Amino acid sequence: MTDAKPRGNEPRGNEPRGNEPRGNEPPGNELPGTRTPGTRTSGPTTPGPDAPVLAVDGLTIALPRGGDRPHAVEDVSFAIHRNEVVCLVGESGSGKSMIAHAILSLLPSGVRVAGGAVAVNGRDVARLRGADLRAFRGGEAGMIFQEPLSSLNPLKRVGAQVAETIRTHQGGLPRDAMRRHVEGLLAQVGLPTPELLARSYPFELSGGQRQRVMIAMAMANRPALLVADEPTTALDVTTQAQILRLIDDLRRERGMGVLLITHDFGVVADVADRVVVLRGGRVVETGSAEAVLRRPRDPYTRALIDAVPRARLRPPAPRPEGAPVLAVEDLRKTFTVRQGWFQPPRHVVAADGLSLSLHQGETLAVVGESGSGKSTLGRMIMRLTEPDGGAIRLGGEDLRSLRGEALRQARRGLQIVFQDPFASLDPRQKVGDAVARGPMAFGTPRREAKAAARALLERVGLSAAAAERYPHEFSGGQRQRICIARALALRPAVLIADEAVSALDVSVQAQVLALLAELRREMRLAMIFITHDLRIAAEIADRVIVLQKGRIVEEGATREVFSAPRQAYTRALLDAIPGRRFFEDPGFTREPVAPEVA
Amino acid sequence: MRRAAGIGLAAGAWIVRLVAVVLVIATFNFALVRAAPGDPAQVMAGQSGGADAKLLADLRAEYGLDQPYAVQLARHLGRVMTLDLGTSTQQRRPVLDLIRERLPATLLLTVTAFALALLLGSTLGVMAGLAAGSAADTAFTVVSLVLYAMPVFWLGLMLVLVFSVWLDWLPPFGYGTINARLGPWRQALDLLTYLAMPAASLGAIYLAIYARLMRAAIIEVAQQDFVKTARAKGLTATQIVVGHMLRNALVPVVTVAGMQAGALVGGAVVVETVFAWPGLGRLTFDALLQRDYPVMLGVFLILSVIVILFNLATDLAYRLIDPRMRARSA
Amino acid sequence: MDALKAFLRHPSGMAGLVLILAVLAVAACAPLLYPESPWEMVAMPFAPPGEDGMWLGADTLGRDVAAGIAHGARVSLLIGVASALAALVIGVTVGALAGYAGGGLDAALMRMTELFQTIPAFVLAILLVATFTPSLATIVATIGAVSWPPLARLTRAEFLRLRRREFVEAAICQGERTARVVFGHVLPNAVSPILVTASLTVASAILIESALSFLGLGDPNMMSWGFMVGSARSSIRQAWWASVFPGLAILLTVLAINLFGEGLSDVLNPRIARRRG
Amino acid sequence: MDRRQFTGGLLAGAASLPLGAGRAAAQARGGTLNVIIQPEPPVLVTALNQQQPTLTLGGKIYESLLKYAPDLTPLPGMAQSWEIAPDGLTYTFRLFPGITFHDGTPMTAQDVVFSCMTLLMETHPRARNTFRRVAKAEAPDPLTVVFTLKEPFAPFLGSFDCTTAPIVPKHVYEGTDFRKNPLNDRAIGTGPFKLKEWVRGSHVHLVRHDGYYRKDEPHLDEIIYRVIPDAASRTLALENGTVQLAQWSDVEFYDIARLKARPNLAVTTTGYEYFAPLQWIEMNNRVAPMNDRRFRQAVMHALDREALAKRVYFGQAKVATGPVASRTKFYDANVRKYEYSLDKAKALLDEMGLKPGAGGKRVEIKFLVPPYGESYQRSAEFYRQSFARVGIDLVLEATDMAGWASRVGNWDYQMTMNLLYQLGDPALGVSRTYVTSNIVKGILFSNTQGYSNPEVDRLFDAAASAIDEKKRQELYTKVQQILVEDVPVAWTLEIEFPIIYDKAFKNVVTTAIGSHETFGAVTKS
Repeated sequence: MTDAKPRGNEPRGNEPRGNEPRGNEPPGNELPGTRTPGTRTSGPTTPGPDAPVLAVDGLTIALPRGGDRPHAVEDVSFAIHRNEVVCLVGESGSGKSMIAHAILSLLPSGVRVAGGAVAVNGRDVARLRGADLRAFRGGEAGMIFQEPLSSLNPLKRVGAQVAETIRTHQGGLPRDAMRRHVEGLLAQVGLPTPELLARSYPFELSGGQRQRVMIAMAMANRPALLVADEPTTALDVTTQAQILRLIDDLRRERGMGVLLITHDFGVVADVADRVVVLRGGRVVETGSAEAVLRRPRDPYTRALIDAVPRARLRPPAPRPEGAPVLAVEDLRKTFTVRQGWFQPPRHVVAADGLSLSLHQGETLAVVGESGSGKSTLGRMIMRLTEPDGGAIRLGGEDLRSLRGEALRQARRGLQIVFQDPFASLDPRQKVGDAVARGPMAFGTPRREAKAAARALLERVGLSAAAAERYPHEFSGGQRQRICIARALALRPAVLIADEAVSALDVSVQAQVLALLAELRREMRLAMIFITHDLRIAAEIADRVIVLQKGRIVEEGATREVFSAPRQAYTRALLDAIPGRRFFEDPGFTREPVAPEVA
Repeated sequence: MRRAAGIGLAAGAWIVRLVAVVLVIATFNFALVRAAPGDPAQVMAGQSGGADAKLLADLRAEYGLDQPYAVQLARHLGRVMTLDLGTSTQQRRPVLDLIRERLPATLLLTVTAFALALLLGSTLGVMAGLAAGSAADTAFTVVSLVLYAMPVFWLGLMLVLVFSVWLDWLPPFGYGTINARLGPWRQALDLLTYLAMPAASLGAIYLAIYARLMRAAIIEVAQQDFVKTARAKGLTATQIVVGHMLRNALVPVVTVAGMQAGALVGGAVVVETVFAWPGLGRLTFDALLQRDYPVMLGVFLILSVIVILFNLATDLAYRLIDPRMRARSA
Repeated sequence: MDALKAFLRHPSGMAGLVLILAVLAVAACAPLLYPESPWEMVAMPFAPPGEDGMWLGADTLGRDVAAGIAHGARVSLLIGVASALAALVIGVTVGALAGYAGGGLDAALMRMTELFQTIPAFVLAILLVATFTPSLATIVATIGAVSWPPLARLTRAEFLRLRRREFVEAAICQGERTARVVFGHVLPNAVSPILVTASLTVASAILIESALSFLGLGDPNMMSWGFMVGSARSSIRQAWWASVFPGLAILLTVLAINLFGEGLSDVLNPRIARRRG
Repeated sequence: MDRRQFTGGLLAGAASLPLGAGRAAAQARGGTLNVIIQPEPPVLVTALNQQQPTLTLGGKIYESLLKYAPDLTPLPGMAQSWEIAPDGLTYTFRLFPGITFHDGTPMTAQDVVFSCMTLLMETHPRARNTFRRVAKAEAPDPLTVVFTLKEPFAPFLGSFDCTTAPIVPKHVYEGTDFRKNPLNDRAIGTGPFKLKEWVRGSHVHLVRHDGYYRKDEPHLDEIIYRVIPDAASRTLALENGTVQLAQWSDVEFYDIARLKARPNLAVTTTGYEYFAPLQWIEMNNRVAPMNDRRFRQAVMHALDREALAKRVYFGQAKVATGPVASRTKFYDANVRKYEYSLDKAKALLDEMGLKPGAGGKRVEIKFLVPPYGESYQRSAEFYRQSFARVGIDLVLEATDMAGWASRVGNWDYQMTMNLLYQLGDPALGVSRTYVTSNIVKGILFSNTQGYSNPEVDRLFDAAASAIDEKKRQELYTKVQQILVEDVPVAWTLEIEFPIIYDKAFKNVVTTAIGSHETFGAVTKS
């Protein structure tokens, strides 16, 4: 309600339901100067002293006929050994998730393995049938998914769901023994009060707790292989760090092989022993994490790594003089959730006395985890959500006191770009109209507005011809450019970008960020950049506000906040940035692969 | 403790809602019925085969029809709250008694039809959903579409035509063989032969609805992540269907079942007419033709209460199925 | 255009469309096929199909069942469409007001809608028609009055959903006027599910009308299918054809509209699960 | 026939009847009779409600002083004999001894006086029309009742059938609110059968009254009245033997032929002589063009009543000639005949200046269809098609019972149809429809069409108070001729309702009230 988390399903759009149109967006089509990558960049994985836990050899997965490409992945080979974490990295549509599903023989109907083989502990998975297959799934190989909420049966207590896994593979246990066993497992994955948690339903747990339950379930039968499909994408950054650490700990403890699917090179940097980079269903590069991250051989890999936002901290620009364009004073907002006729309503504080000011040409990042109230702040400034108290002064005028036509007039000065590029454009409106509509609402003649719209579309990197097309003909990144054009058509003084790049692939993200930076300079825009991703905040903002539960915990110049955070919470957030140490410290190396546990 | 308190609060909310709805409906019914052309005293007198002014005046005084509407309404609401639904102008008996006599038949019919439709429909829907795309599934879809488009009264007539007129297997009307001296089992069986066709014709359309819903729900649930999780855990197909999919698929079915309660009760009026089933539906229709105001008001009220109770039942079922609902209140 | 193409490829939807066109053709041609009034007693009472020139037989007064079905098609379709339109107007108005205005108005309108859903619709229809005496106008108004709640709820849900959609908020932020936001962005995007539900409402309106006529609550001057079944019902042993064929006509028409509506639904909004209430 | 002879003949008849019944009893005793009852009666107390089903069922429970043979001559009921004083003012009835109510209390002359003069005066309009003419009623001893009239009223002796004057227990009703008396549910009468159980919506179970005053009666053990609202189901029930008796409109007319063909069923149209239901099209005489006699005559000509009888009533009706039914006393067929002739109808309409307009339409008239079942609906449809041929467009208006009663009672209609009972004597069942004094707003079954003719009023008055039968016949012939010329209503058919019963049962139809009779004499072989 209060804060939109980056929607997990956006970067995921790719996989098993591979026929969703947006999932098949040609990868990296906005990446300048890409060229067709070479085929296999490395041969089959080097055989270790012992047989690999997982051996994927020449795997080709065919998509149902009528899709935009015949194969989800082609000729993919890699191997995982005991006690090794291999990261499979790629953007939307790279086919990485299909591989994960193929390993457990969980491909959606219509999608099939067309060539190659997957062997786990030397056994060909494709040959497994019936009881053997079931014994393998959840026994030899465990799997966890991106969305822990939807991956758990919402109507069953989590304890029962864990117990079921044990019963299936190890046979029934006496009631008490089973309960203790389950509670022990839940304790192992770091859940507090396991006896209480076992009796809870998934909806009663937090996102991180749910993912821990999923891990407990996957680990219940001591599998040799754990397949984790984007396990942290839907989680907050601090939770993500914890879950990754947990997986790593368990791996070390049990010596299992881990296949981790991710789109985030930060995650790769934190946990991977070896990396497999996928693009459009083909492996473009494999190697040790150190080698791939530090010395990528493939230009695509390099582009991806370069695109990872990192705190390239610029010296702070001098604080502009004069009156701020926008001043927010003591904004307050409490959401009241009515729970029923007789239960006391629940109160959620989204803004507890927020104040900020913004000068022309300045960019302010508002960061926080989900529920911190950052999106509500943006919406309140836009007057999309009515604050309970406080003032919003735009050019000296209090927006809160405006109504009707006066408010409408005031809106020109203030525009917003939303997170979801697919929901932000009216599917029935031509792109040119979407851009021109604003000026026309303020009296610009149609012809003039349309011409301006075409020019703007060109400016944001689209062709003028785009004006006559409908939104569904564009990719996510292109749509976000259209949204930016639309917001700028009114020549606002202030632009609010609400998680504007969170739903995009990294490479696209980098381009859109670059565009925003350019436009800001060009139009001397004041910008509020709302994001959950501290790396992005560091990259674009002059100043940062850190929000927690509707309060500002820390505020200051980006460089200062990042290099010398004063608050513990800020520090925790910074520490949790995946791959931070790796990317910021060129000399940093991950500890070597731990010796195998006997 | 907390759960018990929650259920108590939920029950309280339901009672408040029931009372509110009853009051509003009572007022609404009252206004509507009084808006009708036709003087109930006239009908009562007219049906006596002759009438004169004295009889009319007597009847009006007797039933309070000579009072101002406001007074009549106030009296009506006051009585409704004390469960006094007045006296039938036609049958000269307390409306509550009339309703009590007819209620069991209607409940038997509607509950049987409802249960039959829900159980059979869900079962068929699960089977079709699991076999989606097969020939059997296609046949199922066609049959359920036809059933869904079938006018209830016509289906009833066709059943009578086939099973009573042509085959002579089932009695075409009635509510048990009268005066047959049978043991309890035989008697139940006897009643069943009378119940079969009315329940079938009333239930058919809902069977189709629930089956189609269930089929869609199963197909949808089958695509959900937790089913994938269950497969990844190594569960058998049966374990997955029974242990994970069924309950989740029931949620939309139960939701719709609750919304259908009103239609079910409405359908009962028609079915009871076709099969001479001595329930509230027939009572409604007869009372309507005779403008028996107290009976009409009473029956409409009770039918609405039945609908609310059906809603309550589905709400409870919903809570039973879905713990997320339990956490909230009504 | 895409939707049209997709619909043309939708087998059951097309089957429905073809059936609907057939019924429409029969309705349009009724005065040509059977220039005499369908009430005219042209044959022996209970003439069986094929005899006396009655290919679907004659009813208790010797009226041609086929002529009745042909003329009844006009009545059923007229009432079905008119009632659905009435329901549409009420439902969309209520739903749009509630969904866009929100707050107290929304709460009040929704309580009212719930109330209408609590009263058994068909019983309410009987009550209304009987109260205001059956005629074309009262029947249409009544069916409209009992059929609008689902449309209102749907419209409200769509408006609520769309009002929170970013593109609508963007339009507001761009300074577009409320009327333009509602009619330019919200309504057009809510149209397809509403259209689908409205088309299914036509089917249910035909069913309600036929049930009312069956119970003798139809307009006595209009030959409708429900009336034919109702009037032939007691003579079902003499003349099964007089109740079987009109009922079949109802079944086929309703089936056709349902097929068409679902086809439309599949094509226009695959997102909406086929849940009907 | 001289009056003394008249009474004497009756006495002779009275003496013979119990004997005949006694012989029948010797043949068979016991058995169950299942009867259709439709619609379900609201109460069983015939004194409180006089709808047909109430009378059919209540007739077994409540008895009166007399019965009437099919030719409407009185027979002994609970009165074994009676005398009429020569001045026609004093009627003396002697009751059978040993009559008891179902609760065991003896029935006495006091109960008769209370029933007729107190309770029925309050609750029974038809009885009120008779007993309001009584100056005083006395019970000189427990077995004698004496009524003294204010002025002579010839049909007085015709008012003692169990539907008009049912005798109720004084000790139950005296001083109470009759309609709300809790014992109404018990239905305490003196008839041969008493109420055992009433399962609403399903059936009414009657069993023999052991204290019945007629030796050996009743013969049957029990009668079960079954509520079967669906017409097809009712026919089926007769065919498969679930029920053994049906009456009035229980069975649709087109089913009767099929039932006649069944060897085990008897179908008769006797037993309706007392009611002799007569159907007509009622035209509001106040409204143009129906205020013109020529229009009403045209309606008579435009209607093919033979075809109506055949198509809608499947032969169970006969064309009516005028206001008095052929089975009622003082009927005279010698009146103007209206044959089916579209030309004559058109000529009459032309003559009154009602010329055909576009599409041949002369006038549009709203026809209020009585909501009393299929045959009314079908008749209305038949009228509409018939009248259309002469340019009269009927627009049918549907309504419910209340709407119909209220609109007809308040003269708010153009055209409708009606079916009235003759009640054995024109003074009871006919004059009410035509005399000016009975134009009473708000009252159904009065002179609702608003016909007024002083000559007709005078003739009806004279005939009601005349004592001499011949004189009465003369007066009624005259009035019939005038009325048929004026056509205040368009008489269509005398409906011949059937009584259909299983031949295993004997003595089912013995009197002019047919299935309303007490059934004490019915036996099962």
